[in-house]
Amino acid sequence: MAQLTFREAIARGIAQEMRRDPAVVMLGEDVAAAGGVFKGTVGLLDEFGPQRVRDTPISEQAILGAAMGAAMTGLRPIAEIMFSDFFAVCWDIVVNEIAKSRYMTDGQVSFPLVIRSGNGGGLRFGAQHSQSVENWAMMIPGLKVVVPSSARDVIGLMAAAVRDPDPVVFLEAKALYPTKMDVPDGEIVDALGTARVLRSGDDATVLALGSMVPRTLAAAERLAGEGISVTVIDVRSLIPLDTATILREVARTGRLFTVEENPRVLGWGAEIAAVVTEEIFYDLDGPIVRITTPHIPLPAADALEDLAIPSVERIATTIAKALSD
Amino acid sequence: MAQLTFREAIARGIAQEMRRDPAVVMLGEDVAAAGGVFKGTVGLLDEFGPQRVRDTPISEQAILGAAMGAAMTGLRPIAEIMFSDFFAVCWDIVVNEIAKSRYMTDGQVSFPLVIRSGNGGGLRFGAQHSQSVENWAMMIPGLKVVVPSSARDVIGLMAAAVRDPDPVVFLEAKALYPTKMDVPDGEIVDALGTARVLRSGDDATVLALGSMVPRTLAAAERLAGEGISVTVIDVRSLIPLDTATILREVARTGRLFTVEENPRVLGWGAEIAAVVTEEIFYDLDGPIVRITTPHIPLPAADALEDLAIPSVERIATTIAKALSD
Amino acid sequence: MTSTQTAGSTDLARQVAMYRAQVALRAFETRAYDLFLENLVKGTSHLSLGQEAIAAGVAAAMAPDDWTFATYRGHAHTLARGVPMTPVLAELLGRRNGLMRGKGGSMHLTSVSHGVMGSYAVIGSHLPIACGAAWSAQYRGTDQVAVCFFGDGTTNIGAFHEALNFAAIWRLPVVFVCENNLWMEYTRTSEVTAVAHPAADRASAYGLEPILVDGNDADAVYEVARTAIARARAGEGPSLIEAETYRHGGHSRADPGTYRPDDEVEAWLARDPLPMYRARLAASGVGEDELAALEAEVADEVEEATREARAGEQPGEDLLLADVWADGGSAWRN
Amino acid sequence: MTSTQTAGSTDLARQVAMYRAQVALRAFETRAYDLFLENLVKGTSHLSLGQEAIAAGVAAAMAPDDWTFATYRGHAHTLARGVPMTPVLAELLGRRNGLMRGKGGSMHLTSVSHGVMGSYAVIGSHLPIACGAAWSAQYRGTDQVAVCFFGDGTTNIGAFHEALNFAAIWRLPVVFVCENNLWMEYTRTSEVTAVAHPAADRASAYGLEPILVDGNDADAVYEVARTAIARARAGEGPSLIEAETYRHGGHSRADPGTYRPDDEVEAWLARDPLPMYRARLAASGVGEDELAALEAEVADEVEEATREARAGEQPGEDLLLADVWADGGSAWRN
Ligand SMILES: Cc1ncc(C[n+]2csc(CCOP(=O)(O)OP(=O)(O)O)c2C)c(N)n1
Ligand SMILES: Cc1ncc(C[n+]2csc(CCOP(=O)(O)OP(=O)(O)O)c2C)c(N)n1
Ligand SMILES: [Mg+2]
Ligand SMILES: [Mg+2]
Repeated sequence: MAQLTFREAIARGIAQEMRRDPAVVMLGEDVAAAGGVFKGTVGLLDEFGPQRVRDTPISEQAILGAAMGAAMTGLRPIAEIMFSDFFAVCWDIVVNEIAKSRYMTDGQVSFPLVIRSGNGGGLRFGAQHSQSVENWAMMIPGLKVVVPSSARDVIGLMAAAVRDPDPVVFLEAKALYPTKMDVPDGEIVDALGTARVLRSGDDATVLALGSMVPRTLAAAERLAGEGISVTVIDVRSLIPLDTATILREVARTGRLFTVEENPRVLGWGAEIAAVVTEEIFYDLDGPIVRITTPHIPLPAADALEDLAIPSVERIATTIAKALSD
Repeated sequence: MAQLTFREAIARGIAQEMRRDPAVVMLGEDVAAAGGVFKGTVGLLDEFGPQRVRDTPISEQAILGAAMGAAMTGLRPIAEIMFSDFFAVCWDIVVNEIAKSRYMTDGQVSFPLVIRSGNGGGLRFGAQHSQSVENWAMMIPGLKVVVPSSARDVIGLMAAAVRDPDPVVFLEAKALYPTKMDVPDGEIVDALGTARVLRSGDDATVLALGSMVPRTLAAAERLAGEGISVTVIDVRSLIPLDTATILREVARTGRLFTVEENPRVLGWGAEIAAVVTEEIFYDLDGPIVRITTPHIPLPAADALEDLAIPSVERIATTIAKALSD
Repeated sequence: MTSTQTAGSTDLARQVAMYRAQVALRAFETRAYDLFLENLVKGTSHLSLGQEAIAAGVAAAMAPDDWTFATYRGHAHTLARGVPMTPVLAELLGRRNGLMRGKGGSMHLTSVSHGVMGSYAVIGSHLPIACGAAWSAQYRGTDQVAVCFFGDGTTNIGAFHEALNFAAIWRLPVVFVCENNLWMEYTRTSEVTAVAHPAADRASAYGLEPILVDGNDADAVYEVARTAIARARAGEGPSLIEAETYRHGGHSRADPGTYRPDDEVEAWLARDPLPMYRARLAASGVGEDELAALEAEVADEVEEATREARAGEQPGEDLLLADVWADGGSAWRN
Repeated sequence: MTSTQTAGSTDLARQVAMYRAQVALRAFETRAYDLFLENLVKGTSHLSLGQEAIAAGVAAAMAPDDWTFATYRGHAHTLARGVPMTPVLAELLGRRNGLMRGKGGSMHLTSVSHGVMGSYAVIGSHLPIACGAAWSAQYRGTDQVAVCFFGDGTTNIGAFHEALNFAAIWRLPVVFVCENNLWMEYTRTSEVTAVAHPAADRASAYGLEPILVDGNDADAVYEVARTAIARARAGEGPSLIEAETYRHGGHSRADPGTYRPDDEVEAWLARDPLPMYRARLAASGVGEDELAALEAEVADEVEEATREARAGEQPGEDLLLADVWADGGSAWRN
């Protein structure tokens, strides 16, 4: 058992896989000598050397193109896109090339690769360095999308992502980088496509992802004090999506809330709301409520950013009000 | 009154606005001398000259960057991205720059520009030239998104888009280019953010967009023969979204279907399903059903593409079955 | 640059093979066009008529396990690596016996077993991808080389720039082949390009030598490709070749190409790579009977491929939801 | 390149103004750093300490209605155009009296009324945008010029390439200024760039002349900027300037910059643009009292800006949902 920060867990998760498989290589801007701008890859260059851990130019299309070409010829690359906002400069490689090529070649090629990226707000970085893009990735056929919420999950889900034969977008909530937890020693390997029930209650099911998980747990705690008991599920994996767990809990509790950092329109919760409404409509006891960042670019000032992203307070009061209506 | 194809209507709509306002300029690949690869801009170079109608290199970031810079300094550019799949190579300019800059400059700059693009399948072009990206654009705060379904709407909505002070993504269903209709002479100006009820019925409300509109109307006709009467709404504008019209009709009919060409997960229908479920849950009489392309890249072969995109047959039988369950 | 063959018999055998390849590409593309006119090719298609010498010359310089990265105009590069005609033609027709059983179409021909690592239809995107394959060869210590074909218009998109710099700094075993056919779709590339030679005049921006070659001369193409591939294999890094050529027809199936001045078209038709190369072989002593036999053989091959492709079944439901994921399926949820 | 001033009194006045600008930029950035240490600057910030001569020299060559396009490292370019310190500092502190009332932050400084058309934080993206402004000036027949600043590392991204070619073929009135400070964030640019001079060695790929200038010499910068801007205004098209310089501190607020060799840092500190320029003015006969007075004035300005920025209120709910759209709101539905 060791106390690990979320950012330390990234390096541990990657190291675990690089030790196991020489086909695992890593590339990105400032990932090698500097250990990553978020210090997520500290120590990897020293342990694995400059052939396996490589700094790149500021050329995101080249980074992901290289990862793709390497993946289709026998390697298992882990590429970093420093801030997830920058997916926009290499989106073609992600959505038109990596995501589609297996299908359009009738399965002749596979893309066992992981694209890591710092995602979301909370650091007062302004609109071009703070966006939550989990919904961008979720809607693209051919991409798996994983969003860990704790240091332990970072390791286990990273291992699962690296071992997966398909491309995985691995989004690290920047706001969580400094968070700490006790993590068991030894190998940790998790499974993609599995949500986790973090707390069980009867009045409603609340789904959260990434940075919203700790806030939702705190809100649930507060609600418990008011006599409201909710199930909290950490969705963890948007694609594949663990609808079995989600539908079971929603059906049991009769109410669904989502807590999302992405801007409101077509946030990940919209898909889940639509699935629920199609498949277990008659189990619902009331409206599905999405608690999200408003549909705006994220402002920079701390005072404004704090108003934008769902807070413990907003989560708790929204749920309490909806359940009392 | 003149019979116009959808593709002819594009040039007419643009010409109408260019005649009115010298600030309206146009750029894109092969849009000038060749009149567009889909023949949507035929005649514009001749009428407006090479200063206003400009061919560009294959440099989508430059095309949209130029449109943005021009829009913030007094012009009203219409830029073409030949196939909407290619938004992926210039997505940064669209989502990080054009969409966000007004907000992050506290309203100091405006972006009165239109980005036209050929969207969707039906032409057997394969996965990289056939995708429906209306949901990509819909989820970005700061973009307006318009999808006309007829020659007349092309003109009116193009005029509205050009006159709008905000950036508008204007998606032209490629499958509709050859379709014809009678269009009144003279200026046509429509309004963004207005859905259109094309047919009124009592058993369900069916929402459709772009290329799915004629198919949905045909399906409604067939259903009428089976004694099922549905309201058909052409959504026309995803942002702003005419939720007033949609919620009114869904509340009245008690059931909602969406017919979407975009791949299933986080298609535009998911957002509407979520809004409906949150706001008029108690008016719903049964599950919301989304009829979509499966969550796959689009295959090239005609036989496969026809299986993928919702057909009149699939629309009609899905609705009939859901209403009889 | 000129052909510098020493007229050894292996060289001549290779030249005959290159001629055969060009004849095959010509015949295939011509047939594809005919089938399009019959409305059997459903989607779009982009022919290499007039550009055959490049595909044939480069392929002849490649080892069997080297990799080809092609574009939407990729029939020729696919066939030149030895992929049989039937599955390629059947793919154009959207049939189940197609190379990707109809799922990819004309623009995405791929045959991994022949080293054809895909045809890419978004301009420029495959240049970085080719870098990745080259990186993989470098890292694993195989001596494979990635060869990446693209057009003149492609030199103005961002991915070109990123890939060239990336390949140069990592000294990757990748050979970039720009087929300069003067035109993009309907726009002349020189009208939208700041330099006269869109690839060669930019080589120095990546620390590379400019390499210009007559793309209508398969021998010349073979020579520069051989040198570039040898350099790549020896760890000396990437090359950027600009091969000057011309497409005989329009950009894609529906385009008659009328925007091009007649005299330009005529001048280039007069430099048609096939008759020029045939004449060279004849002058080198290859008999008319041998050439005619080879041409007849190709004609038969095309007929057979046509028969087989036409007879192919339509793909069905079973393929639609297959192979999004490596498990063979497309489920995005449980 | 060297300073070629004829010592006329207008020239000297301009030089004094350029010195004042550099002093102001230095003082502002130093204060921004102090306030960061006090934890008052909440987000990130990227200082131009050491690079002041470029912002000052170029701004001096611009007309009031010319346009500046800057990066996340844009405090200097914003202030150099005459934007007062208080709103800039208040923006860094996320206050309501900030330049964008807190909505943009340090990386997005914009003041349209001063011709500062925005600061952009995705590498390379603003180069095409600057082309658009230049196109607008060209089309409307104003004689405005767009000036676009960026770093050495930015030359390897696709948007750089697209913008340079685009500007060249349309002969746009845009001046690209690459501030080569040798480093990206923590990686040395030469390690990931195929040429020695990331901008100048690529000018020829766009049909442009290479222009290299000592970025620590405001006069030299002024001269090349003046020439480039005059060319742009005269319809002679774009220029690409590479100004060699060094950042004195780390890349951004949290970075001590320890990855840089001591001797490199020392060598560049010895070439600090401010004392060099001060000495030059003194040698040209500007009195110590005048220089000291100007420095004191700037110091006061910074104090006042600090007071005002610190006193700024927090922005609130009323701003959060404002100004997504031109109607002032953010409603995406009715
Ligand atoms: C990013 C992108 N933009 C535009 C297109 C449309 N397009 C397809 S081929 C082509 C012309 C390409 O010209 P060139 O590179 O010279 O190749 P050629 O077709 O002449 O072989 C264009 C513009 C595309 N496929 N991808
Ligand atoms: C597309 C993109 N990739 C990466 C980054 C992260 N990033 C911000 S600044 C920077 C270094 C830029 O170096 P340079 O262009 O030399 O400018 P400098 O910071 O030295 O002024 C990087 C990689 C970014 N902002 N955008
Ligand atoms: Mg070409
Ligand atoms: Mg730098």
